[in-house]
Amino acid sequence: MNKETIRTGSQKGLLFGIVMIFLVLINFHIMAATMISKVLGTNVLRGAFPEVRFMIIFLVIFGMWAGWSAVRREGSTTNKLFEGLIGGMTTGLVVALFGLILFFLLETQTDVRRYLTALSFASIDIFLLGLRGMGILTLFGLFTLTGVLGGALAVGLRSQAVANFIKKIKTSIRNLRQRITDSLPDNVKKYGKYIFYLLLLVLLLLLPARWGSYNNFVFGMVGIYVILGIGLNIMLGLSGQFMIGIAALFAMGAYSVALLNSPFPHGLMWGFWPSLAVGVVMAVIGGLLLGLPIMRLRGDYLGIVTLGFGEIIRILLNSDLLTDLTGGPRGIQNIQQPTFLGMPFNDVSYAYLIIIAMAVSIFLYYRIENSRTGRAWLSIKEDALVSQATGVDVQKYKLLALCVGAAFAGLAGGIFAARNQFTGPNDHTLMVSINVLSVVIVGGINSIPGIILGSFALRGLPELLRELETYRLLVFGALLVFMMIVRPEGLWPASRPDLEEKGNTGLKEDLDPEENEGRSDD
Amino acid sequence: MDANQSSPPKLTRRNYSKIIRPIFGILVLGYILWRLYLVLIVEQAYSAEVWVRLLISGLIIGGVYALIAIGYTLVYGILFMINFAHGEVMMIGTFAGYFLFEITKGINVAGAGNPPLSFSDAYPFLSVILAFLVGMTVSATAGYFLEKIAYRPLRGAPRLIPLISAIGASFFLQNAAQLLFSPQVRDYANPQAIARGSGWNLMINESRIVITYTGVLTFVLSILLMIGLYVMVQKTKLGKAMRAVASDKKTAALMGIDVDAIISRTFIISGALAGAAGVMWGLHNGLVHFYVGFLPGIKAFTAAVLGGIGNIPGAMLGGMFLGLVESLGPTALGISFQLKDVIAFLIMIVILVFRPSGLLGEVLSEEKV
Amino acid sequence: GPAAEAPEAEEPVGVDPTEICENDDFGCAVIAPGQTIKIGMGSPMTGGNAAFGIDAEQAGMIAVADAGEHEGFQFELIAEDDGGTPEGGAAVANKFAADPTVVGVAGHLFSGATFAAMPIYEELGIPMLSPSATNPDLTRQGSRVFNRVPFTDEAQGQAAAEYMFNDLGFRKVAFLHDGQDYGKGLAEIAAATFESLGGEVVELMGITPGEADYSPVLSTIAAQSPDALYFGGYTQEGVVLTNNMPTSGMEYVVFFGCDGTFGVDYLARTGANGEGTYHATPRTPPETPEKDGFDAAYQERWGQAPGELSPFSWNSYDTTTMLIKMVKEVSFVGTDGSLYIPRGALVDAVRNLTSYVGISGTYTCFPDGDCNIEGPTFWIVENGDFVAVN
Amino acid sequence: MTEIIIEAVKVSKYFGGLKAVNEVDLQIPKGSIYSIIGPNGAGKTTLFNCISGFYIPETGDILYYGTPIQGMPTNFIASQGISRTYQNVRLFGNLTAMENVLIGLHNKLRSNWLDAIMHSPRFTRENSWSMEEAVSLLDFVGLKGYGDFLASNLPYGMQRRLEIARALANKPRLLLLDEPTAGMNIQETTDLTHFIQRLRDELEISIILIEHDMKVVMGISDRITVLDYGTKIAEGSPDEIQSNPRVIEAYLGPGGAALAEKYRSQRRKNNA
Amino acid sequence: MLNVTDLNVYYGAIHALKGISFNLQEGEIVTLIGANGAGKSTLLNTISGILHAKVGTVEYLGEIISDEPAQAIVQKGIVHVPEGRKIFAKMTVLENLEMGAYTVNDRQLIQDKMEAMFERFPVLRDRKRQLGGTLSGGEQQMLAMARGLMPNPKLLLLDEPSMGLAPVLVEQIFDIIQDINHHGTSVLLVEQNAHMALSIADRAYVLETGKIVLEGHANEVMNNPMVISAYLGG
Ligand SMILES: Nc1ncnc2c1ncn2[C@@H]1O[C@H](COP(=O)(O)OP(=O)(O)OP(=O)(O)O)[C@@H](O)[C@H]1O
Ligand SMILES: Nc1ncnc2c1ncn2[C@@H]1O[C@H](COP(=O)(O)OP(=O)(O)OP(=O)(O)O)[C@@H](O)[C@H]1O
Ligand SMILES: [Mg+2]
Ligand SMILES: [Mg+2]
Repeated sequence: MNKETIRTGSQKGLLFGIVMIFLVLINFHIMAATMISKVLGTNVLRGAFPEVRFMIIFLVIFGMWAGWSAVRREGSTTNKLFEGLIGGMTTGLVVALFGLILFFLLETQTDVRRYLTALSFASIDIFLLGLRGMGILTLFGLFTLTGVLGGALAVGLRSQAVANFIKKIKTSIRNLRQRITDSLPDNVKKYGKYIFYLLLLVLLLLLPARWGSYNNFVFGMVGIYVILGIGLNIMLGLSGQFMIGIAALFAMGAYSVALLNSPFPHGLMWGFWPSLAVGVVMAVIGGLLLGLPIMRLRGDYLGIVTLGFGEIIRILLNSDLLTDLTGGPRGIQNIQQPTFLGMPFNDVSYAYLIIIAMAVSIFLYYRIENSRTGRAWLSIKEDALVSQATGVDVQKYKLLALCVGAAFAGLAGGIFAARNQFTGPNDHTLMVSINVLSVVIVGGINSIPGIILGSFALRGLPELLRELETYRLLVFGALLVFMMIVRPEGLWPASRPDLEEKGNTGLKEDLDPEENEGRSDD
Repeated sequence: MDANQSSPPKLTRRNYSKIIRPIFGILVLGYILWRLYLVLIVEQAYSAEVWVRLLISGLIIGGVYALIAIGYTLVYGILFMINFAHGEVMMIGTFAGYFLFEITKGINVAGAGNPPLSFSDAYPFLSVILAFLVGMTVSATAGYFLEKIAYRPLRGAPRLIPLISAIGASFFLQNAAQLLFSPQVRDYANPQAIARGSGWNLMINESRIVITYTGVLTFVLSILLMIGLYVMVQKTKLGKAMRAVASDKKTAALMGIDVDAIISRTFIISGALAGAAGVMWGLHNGLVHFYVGFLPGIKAFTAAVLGGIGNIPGAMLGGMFLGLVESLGPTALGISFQLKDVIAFLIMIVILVFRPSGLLGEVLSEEKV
Repeated sequence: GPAAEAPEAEEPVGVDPTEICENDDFGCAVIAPGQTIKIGMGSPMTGGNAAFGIDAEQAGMIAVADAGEHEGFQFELIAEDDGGTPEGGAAVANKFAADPTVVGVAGHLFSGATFAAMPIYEELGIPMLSPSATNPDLTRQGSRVFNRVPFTDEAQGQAAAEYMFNDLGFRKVAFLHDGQDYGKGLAEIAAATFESLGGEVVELMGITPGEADYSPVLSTIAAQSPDALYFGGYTQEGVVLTNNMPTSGMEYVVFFGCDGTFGVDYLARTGANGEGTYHATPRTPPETPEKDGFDAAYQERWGQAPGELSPFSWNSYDTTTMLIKMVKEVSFVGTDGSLYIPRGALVDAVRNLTSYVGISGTYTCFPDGDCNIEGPTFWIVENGDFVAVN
Repeated sequence: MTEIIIEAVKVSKYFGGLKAVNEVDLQIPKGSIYSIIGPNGAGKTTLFNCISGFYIPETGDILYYGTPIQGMPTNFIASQGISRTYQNVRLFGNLTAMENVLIGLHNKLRSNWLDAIMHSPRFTRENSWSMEEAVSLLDFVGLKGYGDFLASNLPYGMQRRLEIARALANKPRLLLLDEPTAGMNIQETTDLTHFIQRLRDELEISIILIEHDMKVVMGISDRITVLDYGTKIAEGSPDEIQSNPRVIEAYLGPGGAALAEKYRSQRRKNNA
Repeated sequence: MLNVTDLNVYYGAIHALKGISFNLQEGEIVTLIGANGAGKSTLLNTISGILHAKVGTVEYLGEIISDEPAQAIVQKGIVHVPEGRKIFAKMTVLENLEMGAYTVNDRQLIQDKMEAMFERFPVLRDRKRQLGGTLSGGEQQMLAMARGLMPNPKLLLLDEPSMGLAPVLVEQIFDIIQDINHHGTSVLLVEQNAHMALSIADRAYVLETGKIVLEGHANEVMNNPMVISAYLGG
């Protein structure tokens, strides 16, 4: 036991103690105990409190975690146990002091919920394990004990033996995989990629019909964000234009479909497909109008202008000025459903529609990215000045990127509006733009698998987190920070393509520019 | 020599922005001038006192925007990142000040007045100072930990990565505040002496114009803080070290500057400014709730960019400008107040179209190659 | 309906559900023993409008607690966050639709979310009873499941304009709204009525919601020296407007609010500035023992007074309670011991609700789904309290 | 003599009060290697920037095949066959070497995004042609096998050569090289010198070279111009320049070999 | 004075320094030469604490400094003038010099030092209020040297100080290096201009792909046939 031991132990303990206090102040201990109780098969009604034993399980886990993290990598086993002990004890001390305050509140029946809403007497009582004064001591003891346990666990799991064991398992898994690939027939190996795509396709065809409307809805939301993400990626990832106003282009697609295919305000009723086409065109026009004046802007200046553009569009859609056209805050209702071969759409058909739209978007994206146009965009992103001096018409290509990206946003918007049968200004707020931006970056810029993963993470995760009720966005925010710290390059980072092989046909031995002059300029 | 080689260059080449920019500028400016002409000269709908009132509220809100904007600009200048959670740091300061006033309101001072006065009524000056100290300290601490937890691990990552981390932090802080203090809207318990709405009366055209104490406090204090900060950044060793870190972290470290410490201090200062802005907000407007930082945050960010992001006087100018446009714009142009943000954003876009790096930003027309 | 009598048959064996459920348009929701009867609620619980959603949930929880057990089954309120947006509304509706034990929805709170959610419930026969969605178009969709208890804009707006013109004698009034569907509809109808009565509408304007200082707009309006300022919107903006008026040259102008600005929160936060302002509530005077009971229970359980978070605490309690009451009426215990709730019958029962006395008003649902078309009661603030004036 | 490919007539460029380039006249014969030397800050790079269109000169004309091109956008000037490299290497760092060269080929291709989506015959043809072309360019500058490396991961010397490959992809008639040997050792410098000569001899590209390494300059230049404080102080063949007293005073100094000898003798003295 | 043992440095997977050992005595000029990418800058960066070695130690005046952060190493008297000048572009010449003296707290000392620098580099005096970024390459190199000399270093690490400079300036720079050395500062010099570097150095090391392949007195190294063919162009 040395100074370092005490220092790390108490620092970590303090940290965990403070976190615990925070969790109690937002009533998260109740939530956690509820979750544990649900996992263990005892249902807890909304708004009711879980049994104390589940609370204890939560505290034990937390205390062990505190102990675990107080253990440093260096030092002897006893030292490590000490670190766990000190970590747990410090946590216990902090929590006990806090418990004392809570106990005081409980005893004097002081209601502080005007300031700290979560601190109801019931919640305090549960935290003190229903033991009132004794609860404080119990908490301290519990954390001290679990701190040592956590320390012991850390010692055990980080030991050489365990490391070897994990290594062995990893190798055997690798071997197994190797053996399986080896045993596969050659043509399976050769077409493995295609088999995978085929399976994916079958899965995508089967799932929507099977898994119910809620999953279809969530999946569709994810798909719409994939399309939006691809659109934004063309502007941001490929051509390097910091766009925070994609919601406006999204809105143009949505409102076009809404206006052209609903009874309000003109009863145009064009049908879904022509309206969708108009929506895409309108979004492109929007992108063009936005792009023309602001071509010279760069970086965050571009960002704030596009943000402004997004806000202007949203405010206008919502304003008294355009109420007759857009329904103002009321939005546009009763958007007609598309029909396909005379059959009206249901949730399954929408899922298919979105899958197809997604597939088309991905296809288009790949085609454009791996072309002269795509490379011109990338060079603009890297260094616009040099790009232009290398011969790229920077302004033209930037505009093109905005327009192509806008087309995707318009497509997403059109489908979105029709699927909800309603669209209003609240669907097109700044948060939408920010979400799309996050999708692209969390997933991995310029990476389609990344964008798909990002959409699942950003649109699917909050739905999964519904179990957490009001803690949903709190946890989501923390996860967002965590994801960026753990994988700053995105969930599935992009890599540059290998091209040298493609050009290595071995036909040409030396450079002869004149020979190809005629072929290139036609 | 083939024909292509010796043919002289063709000289017609269009430059879109060269054509579009003036058209766009003339359209927007023309519209604005025409509206101004209608409202100010043709209709003459408003008399002097209206303009004075608008000017006053514009200056006050502009001061607050400017103060928050400086926080954005400081951080941006050093890390080139948009600290999206800055508005939430301000929110935390607002809450800190709120609790301080609740406490000082709750303490009765023996022997002062009958019925006994509360501490904050008995010593308004002291409790306001305390509120600012507490608000600034708490926000500064929040800024410090925000950097340490959410941004420091991302040092060196591409610029957009910390932005997302900041968005995550912003969600977290907002929701944490909501869960801690409930989504309820509360008001600052101002000391009696500077109750909201009370102030000096000024008569113009026989109508009373109130120059509120809180407004004056807000305006004067924000100007003082800004000047202080500017002097600090330009003249002190810390300020110069901050600029050195801003321009090149590695080289700064080679000079013996502790880069991490400087960045931490930057966040502390920017947090303290946001905290001050938060307490001003509470004192002048009252409103305290978990979402209170969001709108001013976006506005201040806009102001910072408008002024030329990374540039401190630019942030001040941008904030004041935005405050004044928001307050005077709709009336001067005779447009609905619902569209005041449209006016503000439009004017901002026009300015940026013609000055692509903000009002006071570095002119990058000819970049060194 | 025929199912309504079912619970009265108190045989321990229960009723054979086959016939009733087969004849029901939407079939039956079956609650197995040990499961709860779930009432859904969709409301913004995060983001800028979170206060509305949290308040609705808290009030709904009290309602569920008050409901007690029914045939050995418990009620449970499942409040989900829809962010107030259409996108969120559809997500929540789909979530509820996937859970066969959700039998009714006390919501959604915001009109946009309600619009997007409605078709989904329509298909499954889940009745909705919104405490606050006021968009007039909602009840013009011909929906079988959608009902609501708040005023329609017509009911309140016209009455307010008439009251201002006839009873208070105002001739020049400025109308402001918060640019959201509730306030905007209200202010527009009030303004139109006021004009048709012969009054002068000096201004009809939207403001940006959520701001902390409205003195610029007030100063501008003050220049036209109106008698009163009518505001359609919620407490949040109402309070800021009221507090800004004295310093914006409107110290002699009357603030006339609506049911969105009525509540203790307004009183607490405007203080002296709030004196002499007008507000509105539904017809029934709110001072009933039931209301006092609710207020006490709410304060006790949540440490806050109802109305502090949003003006819809009471409406939310009422809608949840009404749904529970209807469920109790139409449900029956089947031969297998499960609770059966014929969905179609429940939908109809809610639609046929008559003279239900809640704590926020007396409700009768009309064929289009509007359950509150009686005129409002107006209140003036005197000595820090609301006093009814009609 | 031969045709003049590019000509500067009284070109001036100011930065605020500073006359970075001051009424400079220049005539570059087609097919020559022409060097510009001068002390740091003399305005050499600025002159390059004027020629390649980054800066618009305040006064004077830049005539390319007799036609003024000043004020034209840089991509247009590039499309006319003027390529350049940069003093501080400016590659597209996060793209591969191949991609860098392919972007250099931009002007030589015509297929647009629609072609790319539909994989039209034009696209397929151009695509395979450009790949081959890029590979052979990489080969030409000695980067064979490095095509799929990220440009920023290449060593400095290779980055310089990649920059030249990118410039060559444009099939320039005029190539502007700004201190191409900076940061290279003698061996590498010698290689590059040969390479530059090859460019001229094999591809008939005219070259303007900014360089501080006198060995390179004197070895391969046909003519040399010396700038000082933005003005031209001398022009002539390498021999004329080397013996020009003004140039020696302003720029050359006593010469590397002499200097090294000076130091060595000093040290011997110290050690003694 | 400086003792480097078995230094191994990685950039991700790239093994940039593969076991470098060398030393530098007080008062010496030691030069490192080597091709592009040999790892010279990496070595200097590791000594000055910008990079940290995976294996190996740097010992300075008997104290192991390889785990210290850069700012702490400056305090100990090692100053690194990095490759490519790295002037603070938006700060004036004066402020750049002040930053150089960041570790010095005595105002008077800074003032004197600054005066001394203006004596040595008169160009800088003329431009003291100009922004660093607008100086020409040569002026920037002077400024970088002056900035490095501000805290009176005991050991100066110079990374290619003559890069991109006009021949006259190269001469000046080497004069200055010698002069500094005469005033008691030890110098570790990285140069492409091997001729010059070897002519002022006491000892030299030759680096190739992360390893030291040759070491010895400057004269010996200069006469080594391998060096002559690769670096001196003989
Ligand atoms: N964008 C700019 N803004 C202001 N001054 C500039 C700019 N670009 C160059 N200068 C100034 O113009 C002068 C000439 O610069 P230039 O870069 O052309 O010199 P150079 O001859 O290339 O020198 P070196 O050999 O050091 O590269 C210098 O004094 C420089 O500071
Ligand atoms: N940041 C980096 N990331 C990855 N690899 C790097 C990085 N910096 C340098 N390298 C690699 O490390 C090796 C040594 O580089 P270093 O810069 O030390 O060489 P050097 O000897 O200084 O060369 P030069 O003469 O070009 O300055 C090279 O192969 C280089 O590509
Ligand atoms: Mg130059
Ligand atoms: Mg180097």
